[in-house]
Amino acid sequence: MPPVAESSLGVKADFPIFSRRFDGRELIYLDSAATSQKPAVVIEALAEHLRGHNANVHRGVYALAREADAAYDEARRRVASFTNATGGETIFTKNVTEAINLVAYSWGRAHVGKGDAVLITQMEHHANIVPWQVLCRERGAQLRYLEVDERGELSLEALDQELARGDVRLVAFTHVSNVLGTINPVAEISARARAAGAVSLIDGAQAVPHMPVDVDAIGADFYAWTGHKALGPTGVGVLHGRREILEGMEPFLTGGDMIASVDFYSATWNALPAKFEAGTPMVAEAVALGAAVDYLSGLGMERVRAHERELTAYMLERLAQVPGLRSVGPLDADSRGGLVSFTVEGIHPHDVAELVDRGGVCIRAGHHCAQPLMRCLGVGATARASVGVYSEASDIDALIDALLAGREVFGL
Amino acid sequence: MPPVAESSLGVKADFPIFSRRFDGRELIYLDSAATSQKPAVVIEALAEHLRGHNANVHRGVYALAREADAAYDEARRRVASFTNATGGETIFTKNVTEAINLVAYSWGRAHVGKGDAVLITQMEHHANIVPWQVLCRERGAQLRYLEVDERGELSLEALDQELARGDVRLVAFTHVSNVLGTINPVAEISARARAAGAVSLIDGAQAVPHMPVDVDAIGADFYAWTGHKALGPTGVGVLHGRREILEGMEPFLTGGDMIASVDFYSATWNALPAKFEAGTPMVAEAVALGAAVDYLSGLGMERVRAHERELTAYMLERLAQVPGLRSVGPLDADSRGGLVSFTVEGIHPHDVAELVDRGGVCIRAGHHCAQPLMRCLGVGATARASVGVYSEASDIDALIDALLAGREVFGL
Amino acid sequence: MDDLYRDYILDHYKRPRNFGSLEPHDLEGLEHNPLCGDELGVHIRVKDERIEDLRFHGFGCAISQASASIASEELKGMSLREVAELGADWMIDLLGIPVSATRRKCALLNLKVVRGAVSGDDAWPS
Amino acid sequence: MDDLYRDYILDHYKRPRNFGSLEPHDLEGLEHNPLCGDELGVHIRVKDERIEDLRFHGFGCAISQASASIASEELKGMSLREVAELGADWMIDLLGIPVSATRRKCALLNLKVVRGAVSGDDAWPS
Ligand SMILES: Cc1ncc(COP(=O)(O)O)c(C=O)c1O
Ligand SMILES: Cc1ncc(COP(=O)(O)O)c(C=O)c1O
Repeated sequence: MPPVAESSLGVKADFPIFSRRFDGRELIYLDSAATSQKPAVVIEALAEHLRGHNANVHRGVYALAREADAAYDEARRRVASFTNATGGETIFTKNVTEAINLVAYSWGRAHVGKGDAVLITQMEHHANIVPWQVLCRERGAQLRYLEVDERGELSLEALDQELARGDVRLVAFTHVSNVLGTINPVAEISARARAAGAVSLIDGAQAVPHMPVDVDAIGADFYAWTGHKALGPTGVGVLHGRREILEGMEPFLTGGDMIASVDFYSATWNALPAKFEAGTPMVAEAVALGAAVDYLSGLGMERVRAHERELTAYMLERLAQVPGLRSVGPLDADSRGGLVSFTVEGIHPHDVAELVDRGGVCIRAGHHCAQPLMRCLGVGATARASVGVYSEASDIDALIDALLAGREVFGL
Repeated sequence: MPPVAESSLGVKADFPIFSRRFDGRELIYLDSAATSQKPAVVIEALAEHLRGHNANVHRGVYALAREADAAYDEARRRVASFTNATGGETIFTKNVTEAINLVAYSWGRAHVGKGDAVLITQMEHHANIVPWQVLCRERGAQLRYLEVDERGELSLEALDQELARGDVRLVAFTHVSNVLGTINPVAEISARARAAGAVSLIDGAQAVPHMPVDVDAIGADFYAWTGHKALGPTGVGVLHGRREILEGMEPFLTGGDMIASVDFYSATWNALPAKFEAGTPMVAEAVALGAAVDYLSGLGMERVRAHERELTAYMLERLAQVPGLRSVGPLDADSRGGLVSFTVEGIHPHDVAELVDRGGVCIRAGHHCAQPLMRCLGVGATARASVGVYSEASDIDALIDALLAGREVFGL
Repeated sequence: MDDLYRDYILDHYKRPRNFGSLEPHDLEGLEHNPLCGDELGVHIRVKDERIEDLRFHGFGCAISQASASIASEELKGMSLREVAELGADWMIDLLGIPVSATRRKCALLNLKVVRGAVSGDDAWPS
Repeated sequence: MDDLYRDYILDHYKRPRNFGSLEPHDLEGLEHNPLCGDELGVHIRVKDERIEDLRFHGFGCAISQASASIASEELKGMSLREVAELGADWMIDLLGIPVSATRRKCALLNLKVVRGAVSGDDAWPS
């Protein structure tokens, strides 16, 4: 089947890593769900900040410090407006994991107690599971799971039943599953949580880099995502939060920049968002993330989504041709993000990844930090291929060839 | 007085920012205690990692992922051996503030309770004050301060008296004061804390970038520092910790990478150091910090210290010539790091900084995140000039000229 | 002549008007500038819903002290309603010097304190 | 021929020796590979301070399964003392294929389980 019209955005040349050769071969990178590659403009923004505008923020009166302040503020504005999150506060964290922990520690310890429940789903990443396990154990609360059905989807009726029990204080769920690919009905879930008096938190790590996301329209109380998956550098994540809730919360990390004043035995807190950004922030990384979202906006997130949808449809179709291959998650590309997890009969996923690497193809194998979901799926691990803005249909052809060759190595 | 022999290491050209001009003028940067400037090799290491070796760590089987893993591991090795901290574990955090909070949350909540005390000093940065205030309030413990004497130093006798009370569980103190410049006798304090059964934590933010530091020889239980002050990028900090203590601690941030296995209702933790590094780490930043410590080792930390000591002596001498100027901290350069805080009679420190900026000189003014110390000193704020490896005697001459010109603007 | 440190700014800094305390007073406020640890407080006496008299106290830089001093002369006699509606521009215009983003906080500290005292609104300026 | 997936490796993977459970047993161990969620357990029967018999169970990749299978044949009859001293090199040599840093954990998983069962040392290899 010939690659379809939108199956390439023609931007590979923007990403320096694709000019590298591995044993003389091109890089075929189908692991964007783990981390994205970075366009030259992002790397250059990072380097240029450190090269020419570096100073500590928030405190200096000299020209260079004013430049650093302005760059950091501007990065926050860009990042907030990229997902239309300007109705709330935007806090920079080191990754989405810290963002979720921030909410678990600061909001959770004050609002979740005995007799309360935290509701998450069976398709969460460990980052959206373990902090709630720890919180519930510490506070004597109950952790409950919303089931994933055989299509790999959540049921809104099941959600209503859970909420009807009246004890749910928080609903935490992923926007897009990093294993199943499922795109969840996040606005509906947030609205139902709110109607039931529960706070909502969305893990947008796999959504923001790949589709238009309108945080204000979705209406969750917290929406978190991570820079390195969105063409940004490592070391920076984002937490969007409703202002009233953040204002009522105690801080998480404490120290410099987040205080209004410090006495010997007590301190008062700075205004938002500084209250939640203790210590010197990842200024250069935030600036580079600002460049990343500008780059994505330049491509147009509708186009990015259309492109990745086409590639996913193509990938599902081609994978179905590989004997013994079973993919998980929704069947049609409209309901899923740009990744497909699968198993191959007779070859452990770890070996699948190793075998396709011989064809120069990079995919991931393992539990994808979603062990509870693996248990639900009845597998220990899967292989996963995932796309990004730079992916092309030919990458998927290479994957299929490598899979077929791998089967031969195993005598299948 | 002519600049002395070691008063320049002759490395300004290694730092791209010094080729910038501000309104046609050179940058005279005397704010290294807030953050250091970065040599080209560090910026290049950061960019090169993202350009050519970027993949998520710890999990991939393909060649690129192995490169990223190796680069991250190698960065940890370099950073640990730079301060001879190879006897314990080295954990990457986002800054020193997170490192201290990690200990306060994970060690503190388990080991500090009613009837216990946490001992800190009057010369701490807010990062080493507020986490202990929060811990002590939460746990019903007492926070006590070791006094700073009129020379700006701590007294070991006072320490012994505090420890003799028998309730001190933790002694947390700075290696070098970011306001007074005082170099504390960290090995002695650690040894006495240990002898008294207390755990010790050292904030090395102002020490590691400026002098030879031997973490194993100092013998504290925790030693923390921050990358951006040590020629590294923003977004990365370091916590060295004694293995037995870290092993006995519950994790701080939870999520991916820090688990051994995750069940629906419980999880087990990964081995050190991963247990304390939840989520995707700041890989590129750690790699760049590795390049920074290599650069510093190349200069030789003994030479760096000698250079900064000379500059500090020169600065103290020249500042004393400015009418109405009063500096704080130890009088001789041997007892202090490369910074001098001061006030000028008749000009608020904030205005001092603004006035010297007109001479192109960058210094900091304010409470330097040390409000309790400001109270002890009886001032609301000070101005602070601080040096780094790239500083030269002529920078100090420019500061003095600018100060004298500033006094004239104020009609003094 | 210096752009920022004009003669009248330095004059207000060195000899601030309406500084000290006012006892008894009807309203009071106190604010810190987290940037530099400066502190500014105000005492206000009210009569017929107007500021009859006021005094600032605390310490700060030339910009914050001069702002407070200059503003104090205008604030006397204003109705509380008017005061609650004073914006940043009013203060900056009154000050009459170019204020950088960093120094803006200094220039607006007194208005923040006064607004807080008069209307309890301590979120201003966001 | 493939470097890693040699015929004997694939043979041991597809038809692992000494797999299953052993009841009753004297020692047992279970480990996860956090990298990929693999699980490997062992049952050991001891006689005269020697491994009389053993069985592995669990699931994993070709490398971890083949390692367990190949090692199982050598482990039978070894004294517990000898087992406690087996190092990574022993296993890697026995496996006879080049093992990358990433796959090393797979190759050593069975020895980790056995050492844990025999000497309670679950920190190995650090
Ligand atoms: C002594 C000291 N401790 C802690 C810090 C906080 O460092 P960071 O902001 O990188 O966490 C600083 C610098 O700001 C410092 O000078
Ligand atoms: C759905 C989801 N949530 C959370 C994370 C964790 O992101 P990070 O490691 O950047 O904190 C990931 C990726 O690893 C993810 O896919």
